[in-house]
Amino acid sequence: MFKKVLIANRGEIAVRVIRACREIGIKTVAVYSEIDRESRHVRWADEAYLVGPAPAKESYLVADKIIEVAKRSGADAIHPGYGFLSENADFSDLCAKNNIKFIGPRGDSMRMLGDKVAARRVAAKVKVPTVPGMTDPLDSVDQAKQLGGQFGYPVLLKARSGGGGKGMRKVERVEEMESAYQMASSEARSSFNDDALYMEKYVVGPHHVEVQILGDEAGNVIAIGERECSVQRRHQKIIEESPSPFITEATRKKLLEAAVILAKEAKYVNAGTMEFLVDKNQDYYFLEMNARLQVEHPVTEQVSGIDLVRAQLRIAAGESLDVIVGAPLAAPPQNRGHAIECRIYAEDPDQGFIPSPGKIERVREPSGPWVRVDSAVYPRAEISVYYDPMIAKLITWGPTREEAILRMERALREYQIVGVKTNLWFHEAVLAHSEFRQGKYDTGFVERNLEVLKRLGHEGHAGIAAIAALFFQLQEAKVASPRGPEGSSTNSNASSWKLAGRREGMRS
Amino acid sequence: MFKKVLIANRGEIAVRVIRACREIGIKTVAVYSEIDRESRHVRWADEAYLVGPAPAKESYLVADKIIEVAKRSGADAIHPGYGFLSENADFSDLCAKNNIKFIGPRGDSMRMLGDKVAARRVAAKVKVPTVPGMTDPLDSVDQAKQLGGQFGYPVLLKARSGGGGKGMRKVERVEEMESAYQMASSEARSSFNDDALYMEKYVVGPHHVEVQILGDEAGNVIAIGERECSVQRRHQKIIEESPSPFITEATRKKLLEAAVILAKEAKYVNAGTMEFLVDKNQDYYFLEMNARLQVEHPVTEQVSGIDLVRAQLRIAAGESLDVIVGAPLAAPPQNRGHAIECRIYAEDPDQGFIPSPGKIERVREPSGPWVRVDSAVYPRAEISVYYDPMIAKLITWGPTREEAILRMERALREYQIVGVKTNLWFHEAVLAHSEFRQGKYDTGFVERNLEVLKRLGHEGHAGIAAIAALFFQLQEAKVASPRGPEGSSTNSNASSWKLAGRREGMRS
Amino acid sequence: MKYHAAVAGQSIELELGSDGAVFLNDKSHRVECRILETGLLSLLVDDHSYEIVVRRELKGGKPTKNGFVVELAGHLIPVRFEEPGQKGAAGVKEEEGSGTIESPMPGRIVTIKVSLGQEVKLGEGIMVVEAMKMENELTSSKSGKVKEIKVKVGEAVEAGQELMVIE
Amino acid sequence: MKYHAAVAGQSIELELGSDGAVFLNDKSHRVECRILETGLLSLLVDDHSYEIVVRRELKGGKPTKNGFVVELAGHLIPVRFEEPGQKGAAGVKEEEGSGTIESPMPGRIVTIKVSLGQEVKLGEGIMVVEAMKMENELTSSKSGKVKEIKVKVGEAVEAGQELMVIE
Repeated sequence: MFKKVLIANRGEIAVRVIRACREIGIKTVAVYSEIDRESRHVRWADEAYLVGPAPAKESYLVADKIIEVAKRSGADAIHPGYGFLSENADFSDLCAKNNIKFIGPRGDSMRMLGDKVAARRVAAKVKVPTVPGMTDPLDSVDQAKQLGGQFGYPVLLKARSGGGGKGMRKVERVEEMESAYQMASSEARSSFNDDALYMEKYVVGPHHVEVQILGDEAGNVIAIGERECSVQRRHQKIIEESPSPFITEATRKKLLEAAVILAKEAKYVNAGTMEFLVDKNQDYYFLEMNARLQVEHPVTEQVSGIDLVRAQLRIAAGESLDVIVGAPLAAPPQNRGHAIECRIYAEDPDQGFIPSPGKIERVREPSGPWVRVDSAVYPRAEISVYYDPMIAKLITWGPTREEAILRMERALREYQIVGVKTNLWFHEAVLAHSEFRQGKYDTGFVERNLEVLKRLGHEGHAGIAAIAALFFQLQEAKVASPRGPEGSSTNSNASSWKLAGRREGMRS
Repeated sequence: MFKKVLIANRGEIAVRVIRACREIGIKTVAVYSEIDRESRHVRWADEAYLVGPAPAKESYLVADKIIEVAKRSGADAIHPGYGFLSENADFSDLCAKNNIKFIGPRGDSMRMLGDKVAARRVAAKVKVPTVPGMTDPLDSVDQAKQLGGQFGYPVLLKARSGGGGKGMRKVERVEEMESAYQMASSEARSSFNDDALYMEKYVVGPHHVEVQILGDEAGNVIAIGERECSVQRRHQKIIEESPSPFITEATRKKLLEAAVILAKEAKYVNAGTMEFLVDKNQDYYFLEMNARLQVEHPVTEQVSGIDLVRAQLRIAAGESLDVIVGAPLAAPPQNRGHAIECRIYAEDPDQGFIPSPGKIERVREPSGPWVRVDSAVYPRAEISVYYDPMIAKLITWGPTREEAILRMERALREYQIVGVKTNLWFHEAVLAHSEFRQGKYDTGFVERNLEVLKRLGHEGHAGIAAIAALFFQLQEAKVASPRGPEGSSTNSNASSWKLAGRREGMRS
Repeated sequence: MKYHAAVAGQSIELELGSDGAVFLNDKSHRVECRILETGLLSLLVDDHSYEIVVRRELKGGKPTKNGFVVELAGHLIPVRFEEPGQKGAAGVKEEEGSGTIESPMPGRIVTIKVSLGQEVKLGEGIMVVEAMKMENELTSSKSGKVKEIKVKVGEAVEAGQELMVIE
Repeated sequence: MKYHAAVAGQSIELELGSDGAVFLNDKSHRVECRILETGLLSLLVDDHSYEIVVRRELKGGKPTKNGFVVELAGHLIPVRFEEPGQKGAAGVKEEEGSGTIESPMPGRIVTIKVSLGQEVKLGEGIMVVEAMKMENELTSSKSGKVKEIKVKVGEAVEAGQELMVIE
C-alpha cells in the first residue's frame, strides 16, 4: 500500500479522500490555494503545501506544481478527486512518467472513454447503443445550425471536456443556436481550457441512469449497481438515488452488462461511471464515461457496503477485486436497501439557482441512524466565488425507498446552514412532490415543476413565522440597546417583548 | 399507527425516539424538567410540557405527571427510552389502565424477567444456566457476610432495580462487605428508590455478551444478533461491538436460542435484551433481562439494517414481526459487517472517571461514511449534575471488524467537545491497545490496563503541543490587550508571536 | 403596541400582552421564546414547540431594515414588518423594480447584450455574469430604455454593485 | 525571548524568531498558525499540518495561569509554562498536594469517613461525594492529620469548594 498520498483537490472530496487514507493508515498531503489556507482539507491532511492564488487555473489546475509538491513531500501516489485534473489524460501520463501512481485510469483509457466523441466509437464497436449525434467536434456555428436541422430540434450542445452541466446548452430552435454556441464554448473554455463542442439529439423525457464500475489491474471489471440522477437543475444533478426507481430489472441487467463490456474494451482500471439515458420505453443509450470518482458515489457505497475510495486506493496499489470487494466477482454486493443523496448548494433557488457565496456563520449537521454528511463546511468558512458552490452532500439509507426518503426529510430539517442561501428547503419541496415520491421523475422534472416546488418550499405557519421574526428583531434591539445591562446575554430567558418599546420604526 | 407519542425521557435517547417518530410521521410530545427547557428534545418535539424541577425524582420519574401530560396532549402512546420509568412494571400497568399504549413489555413480563431474582427462577425452569447466586434479596449486612463466605469471594452486590453499574459493588474480602453494602444500597435508593440488594458469585475473567430480541403481540420472538459489552469502567459499559469478537459460532447459536426461549417463556413483547456472562471456556450464564431499549442498540441496527426504535413503534401498534423485519423470521438479517459504539462521557478518566459537568462551548461531530452520532449535545448545552454524564454515542460500521475500528479511530479524531472533560482520548487509547485490537478483552480489561491506557492517551508530539499552547496564550494576551486594534479579530492571520513582548509573567 | 407583518403575502397583526401572551390577529397565545444562539430560536406556543432560524432579508448583499427570512420546519418564509403609518398596505406588495440592475453576487461581466438608449422588455436578458464557474444571465427588472451602463466586459463586480439603469 | 515549557514531564525550550521561525530546543522550524475559533488552532510546522484544541488547565474548576491542555491527534497533552526566575525546575515537577481537599465537581456530601485530628495516609478515602447519580470517593492528597472539615453530610457543594484541610 502507498505510504503517502497527495490529494490534488479541495472541498468535500478532498476531505473524503483524507478520511479514507486515515482509515488505511496512509499519510496525506494537501495542496491549497491562497484563500484555502484554513480549509478543512488543509487542517486534516498530514502535510499541506501552497500551490498558488485562488483561481483554479493558477493553483489546483497547474499540473507541474502538483507534481513538484508530490516529489518534494515524497508522496508515492496522487488522488485527483473529481473535477480539476481528474479527467486530464495528460496529467495521468505525467504522473506515470514521474513514477507517481495516479489513482485512476491510465491516460489512454481516459482518451478512449472520457472523450465523449471517442466514447461513441468504442460503443459502436461493442454494439452498445448511443444517442444519435456526432463523432467529431463542431467546427463552426454554421455547421452547428446545419446539423441541428439534420438531427431535428431540440438538440444539445456539449463541451468535449465538460461535466456537471458546464458548457452544456439545450437548443430548441435554430434562432437560439448562435447565442447558445457562444455561451457554451466560452463556459467550456473558462472551465476546462478547451472550447470544443459537439452536438447530439436531445432525447425527450429521458432518465439519467449511470452504472458504477470497478476494474483492477488484472483486467477484472465489475458493476456494482446503478444510480438514478434525473433530478437536475441547470443540467446539474441535485438528487441521486440507488437503485433507480424507474428502470426494470431487465433494463438494470442490460445496463450493468453494457457498462462492464465498455470498461473491458477500454482496459479500464480503477473506479469509473458509465452514463446512460433511458427513455420511457426503457430503451437506453450510452452517453459517456466519467473516468473518475463521481460526486454521487456515496449512494452506491451505502447500498453495497463498499468504500469506493478505499477500493480506489487498493486497486491502485495492485490488489485484486475479489479481495477488495470480499465477495465473488460474479455476485458483488449491491442493492441492500436504498440510498439517496441531496447535494447542498450555496445558491438561491428562488432566483434561478444563482450561487450565493459568503461567510458561513453557523452550521448544524444532521446525524443519527443512517444519515451521512460529506462536507467541508465549518463555522466561518468562506464560500468563495472561485470554486463550485456545492458545499456538502447529505446521504441517507433505508431498507426501502420510502424509509430512505422519510429519513432524508428528517435529516434535511435538522440541517442548519446560516450565512449563505442554500437549496436545503428546495430539496424538501422536491421530496414532498408526488412525482418524486412515485419515482416517476425524468430530467425535466425540476424545470417543469419549478413554480410548484417554490410554492411548496415557502408554505408554512405564517403566524409562528411572524412571532419568531418579531422576537428576533426585539432581541437584536435589546442587544444593541445601551440601556439594559442584561442585553449582553443572548442566552437570558428574560421576556424579550418587555423591551419592545425601545425599538423605533416598528410601532404602529 | 399511533398519532402522537409522548417520550418520557431526555438527552440523546429522547432525540433518538423523536427521529424515529418523525420518520414515520408520528407527532411527538416532550416532557422536560426546569433546567432542560433549551434541550434538543424539547426543541425538536412537536409539543413540550414542563413536568417539574431538575431532580429526576421530581420530574422525569413522576409517573402521574407523565400520564397527565399524555392525556392533556392527546398522546396515544408513551415511549420510555432507557432508564427513568422504562423498567417500571407499575408504570407499564398504569399506562394500560389509562388506555395509553406503553411502548415496551407488559408489567407482568417485566416482573418475570426484569427483576434479577425472578429472572433466575424463569431461567431455571427453561434450563438456561445462571451464575450461582441468590433468588431473594439480602435482608442485612450479616446475611451478606455469611453468604459471601458460602459462595466464596469475590462476590458481587447488585441493586434489585439497578442498571448501568449503579448500586453495584464487587467485594473482594469480607472486610469490605460493610462499606460496600452501604454504598451500594444508598446508591440504589437514590437512583431507583429501591435499596434492595442481592448477591451473586463473581465470575472471574468474564465477557459480557448480550442478545437483542424482538417479540410481537402474536407471540413471535426473534433474536437479531449479539453485542459484546466487556469494555467497562466502574461496572459501566463504554464500548460495545457486534458481532462479539470472542464467542464462537456455536456459542452464538446457543445464546441466541436461549434468549428466544426466555423471552417466549415470559410472553415478552417489544424490544429487549438478554444479558449473559461468557467465561473463557465459552460457558455461558444468563444474568438478567433488560426489558427496554438499550443504550447500545445502534450497533445491532448497523449490522442488521433494522431500525429498532421504528420496530418498537410498529410492534406496539400491533404489526407482525415478519413485516417489520422484511425477512423470514427463521433468518432475520444480522451480522452484515461489524459495528462499534463508543459512549462519550463528560468525565475525567485521569481522575477515576469522575463526572465533569459544565457548559459545552463548542462541539464538532464527526461524519462521513459509516459514522453515526447519537447525541443531544449542542453549543452552550449545560451538562448538569442531575443526570447521567453520558452525552453522546459514536457508532461506526465496516465490512470487517478491522475496518470498523479504523473508522472509529478516524471519527474519534474528528470529534471535538470543548468546555467539559470527556473520555474521547481514552477511547482512542483503548482502541490502540493490542488486547482490544485482538478482541480478547474481558470485563476486567480497563481496570487491569488503566495505567497503560492513560499513558497511551497522553503520549504525543511534545514540541507541537508546546508551540500550540504558546500561540494560544499569546493570542489570548493579544485579544485582552487594549493596545492593538487588530487584537479584536481572532481570525486574523497576523503573526501572533510579534505580540509576545506584551505578555507578562512568561518571559525568561 | 401593535405590529403589522406581511408573511408570504398574508397580512398578520401581532400584539404583545403581559405574561408571555401574544395576540395573533386578536387571538391570544401563550408564548415562550428562548434565543439559543444568534438567529436560533426555540419557541413554545401553546405548548407547541418550534425551532426556528431567523435572519434578516438581504437586498443586494445588505440586510434590509424590516425584512426577515424565517426557516421553519424546512420552509423558507419571508416576513416583512411595516413601517409606522404604512398600515395595511406596505410590505404585502413587493416593491416595484426600480430599474437599477444590481449584481446578485460577486463575479465577472462576460457579455453586455444591450447598448445605451436601447429599448428592453421586462425579463429580457441584458447581461451575463460569470460566477462560481457558471454563466448567469441577468434580466431586466422593468421595461424601458437603457439609461446608463456602469460596467465594462471583463470587469470584476461585487454583490450589490449597480450594473445598469433602466428607465 | 525564550519560553520554558514542561510537556508531559519533558522540558522544552521555545524561542520565537522572525518571519515565522520558531526554535524548539534550538532547532529552527517554519511555523504558521491560524486561530480559527477560540481554542481551535491550525498549525503548519515545516509543511506538516496539525489541527489542535487548546484550553487552559483547570484546578478546582478555575483556569490556571500557565497550565494548558492540548488535544492533538487524539492525545491529551498537558503543557505548563514556567514563571520567570523558575527556569529549568518549575512546572516539570507537579505541585505537591497542598493538603486542601477540593470538590472536583458539584455534588452532595454522602459520607465523611474521617474525623477531626485523625491521621490519614496519602490516597486514603476520606469522603464520598454523590454527583451525576454516582458515588465518588475522594482521597487524601497527602499524608497527615485532619485539621479542618469544612462541610457536613448532606451539604451541596460546588466544584472547587474546599472540603477539608490535611496538615
